[in-house]
Amino acid sequence: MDGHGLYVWMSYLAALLIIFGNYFSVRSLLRKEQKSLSWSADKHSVTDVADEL
Amino acid sequence: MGSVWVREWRAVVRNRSAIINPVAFVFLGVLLFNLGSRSYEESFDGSALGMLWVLVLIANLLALDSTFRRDFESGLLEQIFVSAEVPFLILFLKVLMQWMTTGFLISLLSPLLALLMGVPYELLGNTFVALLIGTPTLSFLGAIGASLTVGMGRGGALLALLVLPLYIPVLIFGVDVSQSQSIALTEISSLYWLFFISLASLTLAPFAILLGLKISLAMD
Amino acid sequence: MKIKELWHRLGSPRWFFYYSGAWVRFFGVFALILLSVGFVWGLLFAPPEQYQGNSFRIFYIHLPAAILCQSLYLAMGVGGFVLYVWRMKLADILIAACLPLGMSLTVLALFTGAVWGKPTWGTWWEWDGRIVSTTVLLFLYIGIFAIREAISDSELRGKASGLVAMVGMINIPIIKYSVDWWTTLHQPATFTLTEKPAMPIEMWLPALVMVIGFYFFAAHNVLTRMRAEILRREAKTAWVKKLAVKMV
Amino acid sequence: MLKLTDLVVLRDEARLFQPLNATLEAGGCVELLGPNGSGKSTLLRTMIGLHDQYEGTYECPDCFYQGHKLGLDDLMNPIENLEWFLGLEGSSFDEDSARKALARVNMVEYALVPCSRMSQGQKRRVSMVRWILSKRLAWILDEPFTLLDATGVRLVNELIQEKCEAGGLVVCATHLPLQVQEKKSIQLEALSGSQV
Repeated sequence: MDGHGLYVWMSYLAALLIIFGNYFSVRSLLRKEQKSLSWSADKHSVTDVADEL
Repeated sequence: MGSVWVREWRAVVRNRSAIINPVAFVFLGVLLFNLGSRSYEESFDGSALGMLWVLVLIANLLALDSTFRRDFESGLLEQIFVSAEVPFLILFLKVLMQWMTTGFLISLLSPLLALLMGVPYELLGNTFVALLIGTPTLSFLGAIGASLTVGMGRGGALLALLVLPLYIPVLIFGVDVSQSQSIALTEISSLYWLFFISLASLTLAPFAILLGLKISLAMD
Repeated sequence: MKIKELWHRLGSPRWFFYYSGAWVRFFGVFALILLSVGFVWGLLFAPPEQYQGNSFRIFYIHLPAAILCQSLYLAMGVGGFVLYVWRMKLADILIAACLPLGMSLTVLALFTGAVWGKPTWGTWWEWDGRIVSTTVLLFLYIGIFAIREAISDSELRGKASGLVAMVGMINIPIIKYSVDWWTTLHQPATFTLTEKPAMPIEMWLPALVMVIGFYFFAAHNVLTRMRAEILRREAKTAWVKKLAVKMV
Repeated sequence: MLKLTDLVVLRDEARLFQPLNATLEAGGCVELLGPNGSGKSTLLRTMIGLHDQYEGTYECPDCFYQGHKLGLDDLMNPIENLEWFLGLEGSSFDEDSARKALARVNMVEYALVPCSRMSQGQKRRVSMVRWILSKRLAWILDEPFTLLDATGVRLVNELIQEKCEAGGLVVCATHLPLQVQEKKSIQLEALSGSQV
């Protein structure tokens, strides 16, 4: 890449880093919420919740 | 309404340190700037004016927190929101008074300050006009930040972060007007801009200040 | 009438959660396709630029990042407006969801700008109008972030950050204009390489693919973050509990 | 007339107490009892519009509000403070009635002394003058007995009694039961945690 390779790769790597960083942070956030929800659903019995609905 | 004006005026006059501090700060800043960087051989290159404007910005920033602080902590502010027919006008007045003790006073003394900074005589008039038109914006935009941070014990750094980016246009246009060769409105468009920003912030900022203070009062 | 109804339903987190699911998948799939195509195209197949050579490939990253960080701030400002006019809690969730992505894309735009500047202008940093405005934008983002950190009550936090976002949104054009004004005063524009009007189609097409891909990615990212936040806030409501029972 | 219908106050999206229903006609007085943290102050602040996270509805006439913060400017003397406050309310001010009211709370010799030189209890007394002079139909008082001596406490009760007899309306959050002839009581129970 006629001597500019370092700069180009640096930019693309930074972009990948930020895209994947955001993607995984959001995914883990969603997982965490789902996990805590299913945990609390476990704790209440299912019929208990059904009563509230 | 008259008694409200009287009270605001009294509050300013009796709180002498609030009047002296900003002006003293700018003078000290000018002193330090000269000790730190001025070299007498060089001719005037405009950076002194920029420095003066930065000092005015910071002086205003330092005085911002006190715009509502005393009234908030003593409970006057909640009385204003509960009892007043139009809190809007009173808040407008408060910010105006804050401007009187910072921007207005500094503008009045600006010829002296500018001379101390080595600004040539021809530019003293421009500097005065630019400061007079530009500084209300600083107070009104700054008061938006102050209205949001007044409920937090010490919001100093946060206030600077919120407010300083908004000061950029005033700094740029203000310095430009100060440096211009003539003061005729038709010849410098930056003066138009300074006017426009000033009028816009005078009319729009009070609404944001009102909302900000409501948030701070609800935090209490 | 129908639009009004739709608008109010959109304000309900529950309705939003149900209907955003399909959109998230849609945006996710297309973001993946477009970004993969765009990355490979920009990196390997797009022709080198006449003067800048291969360093022009940075443009394919820099442009979408710079566009997106402004769009996301705009979204936050609009969110603030909606929050005040319709008192929609979803708008606060939107602001919170745009913040991390917008901030990181602003950093990316600044970083790629600097990396691009080194081979083309010979310097990492230049006090150029666009760079300065982007830096200011970063500080505006940090301001919103800081005020959200400083307020503990969730409703007031939303209102305060919405107000700051609105004030910022109104000020951004003025700041941009003033900074441009300042640059033209202090240094005649020496580099206008990106603004050459006649960019060949082989060069702007990958840029277009990247911009759309970034938009889709942002939509996916923001919507998913909003969904997670809705689950957290509404954890005690019946519909989320019902959802949780289904998930077990 | 004051009317609360299924009113619940929220703080950080959590309910502070069970839904409240209450009506109070003019001439009535209600005391709001409850342990610390049960939401008394927040309920009062909701009624005057300083706090706007709530469910249910309420109707509240034009109010005078006395919160924990006294609303006196330390740089001003009582007369100046009163002049400002009445100007704020839009009612007229004359110095005679102000001095008479100051005499009532036993602070007349401090009429021209800046509030910064008073003790906390004395400031409390000065703030009570505002209740007397306020033209508003309703008083919303948040723990008015704080920092007052025995005569002060008696005075507060007397003032509330007079306000009710004059056809006013008083809502008072307190830990010390009011000593007035007719009153309603609302007992707030703190809810444990976030039951939305």
